[in-house]
Amino acid sequence: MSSYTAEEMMSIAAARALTEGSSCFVGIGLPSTAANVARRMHAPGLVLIYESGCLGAKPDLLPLSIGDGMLAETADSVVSVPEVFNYWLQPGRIDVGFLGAAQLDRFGNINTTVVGGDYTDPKVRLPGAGGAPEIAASCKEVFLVVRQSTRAFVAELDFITSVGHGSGAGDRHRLGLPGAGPTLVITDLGILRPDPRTAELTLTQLHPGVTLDEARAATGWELAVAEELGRTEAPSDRELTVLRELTAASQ
Amino acid sequence: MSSYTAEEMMSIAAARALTEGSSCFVGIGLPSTAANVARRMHAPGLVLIYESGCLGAKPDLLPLSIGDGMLAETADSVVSVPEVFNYWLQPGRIDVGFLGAAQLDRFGNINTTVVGGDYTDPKVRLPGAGGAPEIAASCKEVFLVVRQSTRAFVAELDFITSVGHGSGAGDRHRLGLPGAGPTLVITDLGILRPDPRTAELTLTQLHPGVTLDEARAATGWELAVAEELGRTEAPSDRELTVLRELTAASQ
Amino acid sequence: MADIVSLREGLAELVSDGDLVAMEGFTHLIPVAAGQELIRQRRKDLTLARMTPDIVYDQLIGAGCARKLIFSWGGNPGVGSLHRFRDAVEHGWPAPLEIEEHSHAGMANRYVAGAAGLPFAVLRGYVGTDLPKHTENIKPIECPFTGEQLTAVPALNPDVTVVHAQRADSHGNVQLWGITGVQKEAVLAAKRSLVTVEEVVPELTPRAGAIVLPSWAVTAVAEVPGGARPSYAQDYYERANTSYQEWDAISRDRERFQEWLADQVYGAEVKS
Amino acid sequence: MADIVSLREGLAELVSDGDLVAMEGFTHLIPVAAGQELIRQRRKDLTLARMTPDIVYDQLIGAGCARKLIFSWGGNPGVGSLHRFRDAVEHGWPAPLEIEEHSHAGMANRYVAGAAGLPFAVLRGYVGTDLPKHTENIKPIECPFTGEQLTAVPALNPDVTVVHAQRADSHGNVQLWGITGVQKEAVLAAKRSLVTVEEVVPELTPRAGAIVLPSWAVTAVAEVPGGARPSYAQDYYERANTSYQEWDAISRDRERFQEWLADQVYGAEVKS
Repeated sequence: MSSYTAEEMMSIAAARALTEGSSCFVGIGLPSTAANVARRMHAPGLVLIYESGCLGAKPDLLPLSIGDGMLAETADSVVSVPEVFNYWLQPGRIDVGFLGAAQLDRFGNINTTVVGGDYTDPKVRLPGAGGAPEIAASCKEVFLVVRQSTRAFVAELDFITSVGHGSGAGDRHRLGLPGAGPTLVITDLGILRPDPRTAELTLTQLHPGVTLDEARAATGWELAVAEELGRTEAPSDRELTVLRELTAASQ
Repeated sequence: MSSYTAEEMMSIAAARALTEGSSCFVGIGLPSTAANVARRMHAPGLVLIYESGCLGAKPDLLPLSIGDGMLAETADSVVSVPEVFNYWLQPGRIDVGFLGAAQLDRFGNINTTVVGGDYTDPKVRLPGAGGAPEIAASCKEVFLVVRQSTRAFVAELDFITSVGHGSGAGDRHRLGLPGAGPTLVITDLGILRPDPRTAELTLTQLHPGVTLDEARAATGWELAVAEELGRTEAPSDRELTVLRELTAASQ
Repeated sequence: MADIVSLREGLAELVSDGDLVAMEGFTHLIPVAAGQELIRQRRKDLTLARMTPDIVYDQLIGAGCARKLIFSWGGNPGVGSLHRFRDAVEHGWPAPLEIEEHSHAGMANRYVAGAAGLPFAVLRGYVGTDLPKHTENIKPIECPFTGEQLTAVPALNPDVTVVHAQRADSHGNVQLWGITGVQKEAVLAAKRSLVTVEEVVPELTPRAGAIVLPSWAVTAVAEVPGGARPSYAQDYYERANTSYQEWDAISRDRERFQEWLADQVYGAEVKS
Repeated sequence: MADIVSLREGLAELVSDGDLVAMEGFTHLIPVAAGQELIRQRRKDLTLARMTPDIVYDQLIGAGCARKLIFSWGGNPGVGSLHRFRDAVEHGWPAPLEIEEHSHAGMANRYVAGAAGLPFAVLRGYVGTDLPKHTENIKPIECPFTGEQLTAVPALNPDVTVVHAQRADSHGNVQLWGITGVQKEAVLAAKRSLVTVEEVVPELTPRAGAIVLPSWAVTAVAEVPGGARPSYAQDYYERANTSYQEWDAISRDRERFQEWLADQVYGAEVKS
């Protein structure tokens, strides 16, 4: 088995989570890489939806933006931006929404807006919401992909851009959010899932070679850990080959 | 000058009312005939809009339905039915709406729903509203084309399907209806326009050979008559030729 | 992913007595064959929704399949009345027909809300007309920013929507072009959907003016060549205008209509 | 009917200081040349609306043309930050920038309401987020049929919308294809509009996936070949991904940005 990077482990873990025939709302970067690896491995019928309006895009290479011409040219249908949000995302037609985050809290709520200071005079101004609030609200479930560190995994968000499980179990229902919210958080250290009782993100799996102490140290709150902590299977040669060929071809 | 029918006089009077470069929401039958005569006469740049979604249709023949393939094939753009109502009609982009009516009252309100009995047990069930209520509300102005008779020109409508001037001057504004409403009613006997002060339909013009008594007798209320009652110019040979060629070619 | 089925199987599977069924197609691509198959399957108590009931619903109403009609314009386009519809409303034959009546803009927006997963849509419509007096499904709504009063209509979410299209590929992706009407919204608003198509082809090629309904947004596809006759399918066949005129005579008389029903529907071969 | 104008004339005529200007194009067909011409004309106090501010607004903000930004995602796609935008928000350079921030769904629906002549749009959005705390332009609204609570956003009606398209005919009918984004809504929502195009052709030929903005819905058209660079115009040229990376370096530093401005904008030849 080859050696691999933490980034590669994340991409492959994310790809594995996507099931054949499901539909997936993908942003650029790691989500798009993972979805396109999944299409080449176990999920050739995965339906990729980009917020630029491309439904069922089948890119040969990794797109560099969510609006690459390749996505439009290979899509089953290209619709307007209002239509992709109103007719496709909002009614809950899309199985999985893939999101990243600058900050994330123990209930999977997300900040991609500002860090530090206050909203009108922030220390760091981030890009903002984009499609995320409604992806987080309306996809049947949400997968988050975030590098684990105390800067990203914070006890309290500086801004709630997109809602995960709010302040805990039952909160999504109270807010009227139709989807199940974050069911999976993939980091460079392991995998977290919401506790079915409390909705708190719980470490259920560590990637090969990562220790529980490392995961705890990279978390800005007292990390909940599953009773039976699993170990992620290392990337197979085939997975690495597919990922690397795709990445290399896209340079 | 040739002889001509009352129907031909109506079509030609309606065609004359359409000005070059304006946009016109047309239904099937006489409005469509009039609009297509106007395009061949003085208004080659008239923009025809059909509720089937055809914007800028340029039919060679008279369509038999508002959704003929010819309309789609010659249109500048074919849009969905929701789009034609929401993006094109509703914001008041269309200059003239052309409507017919089974019944019409002195303020140009229209019934195309039921006649006699009551709504749940009508004597005659008519087709209903179609696009008319919103055409009447939102076009910059409305032209009505109705054969004048006491059956059609009634003192009281059995049902208000589409609003003309409501119960009189100022009523459209009170109701929040953006367009000017019916500014012209073309019948087989003459032409009526709303009185600028009261909004009551007032006979301003008689077609050639028609007497004021005939017009009064064909009206179910006491017909208001303009102080200076005009006389419609008879159809010219060229107008009749264009109309008849178009009609003949469309058989 | 849409299943490729026969028309008979598809409708038997998807449509039950009492369902709210929408069959759309604005002059173009009217799913007439599917309507006749519903008559043949003797579906009952349907609530039928359609902007322009046209011949297809005149037949279903006359055959006694409908309990209620939700519509915005009930005429025989270019000809005159829908006599079976009128007979049901005016004389309760063959059964009373409850009606819920809208404007085109209102009906279109009911489907838009349904497709968008919203409980209602907002429009400038109906104001000053008698339509709101006869249904609970037209209500005023106030703009929370300007205070202006507008009109709301509720989402229309059919149990089943049936439409006709030019073609589908073998995966069940559906392509239609020309006048596309309100079909996308009607399909997306529905719990289940059946699309009849002129032909199933190995692969869809891009076409100007075409829209595609992806396979995963459609329940079933049935190949039914000529399935829109006597309406038309652009680039396949023209509208049979004489059939619309003939329908006037057939439908005007109950007996003649019943003969037509026996010969042309119950007695006819199933299309696919 | 749209006038065919030069970019310089068109913008001078249509855009005044203090206007609310929307420039749309979702990754594809971004009207970059028009943005730079606005800088060259030294427009001031603009309220700039755009879902994804991108390089085009980073340049306008850095050049001091903007007073306020209405947006939903302010990054350099595939690269990182928009440094001029960040510098304005974080340090008020070259001037403080008021911001009004939405989600993509909210911005898209603000244009939809604008295009539809409605004062507001309804969506399932923003619930539970901190976004509504910072603007009056996100409010709850109740469904008059179900009582369910949803979110309303007001119509966005720009004084001027500027978009780029592949081509127009000599009458000013505009055709664009590929990813068409929110351009139709942005143009229809605006009081006035300017469309820059790759080329003016004698006649538009139908094309798969194309939409047409009829001449009578557009104020002016200007031929500006390459007017979307470094973004792309499908079937004309590709996205210059390296320019987006280079912009990161140029925009990171105030001095280097100002040199770029002097050389590439103020000192550059007017495009048409």
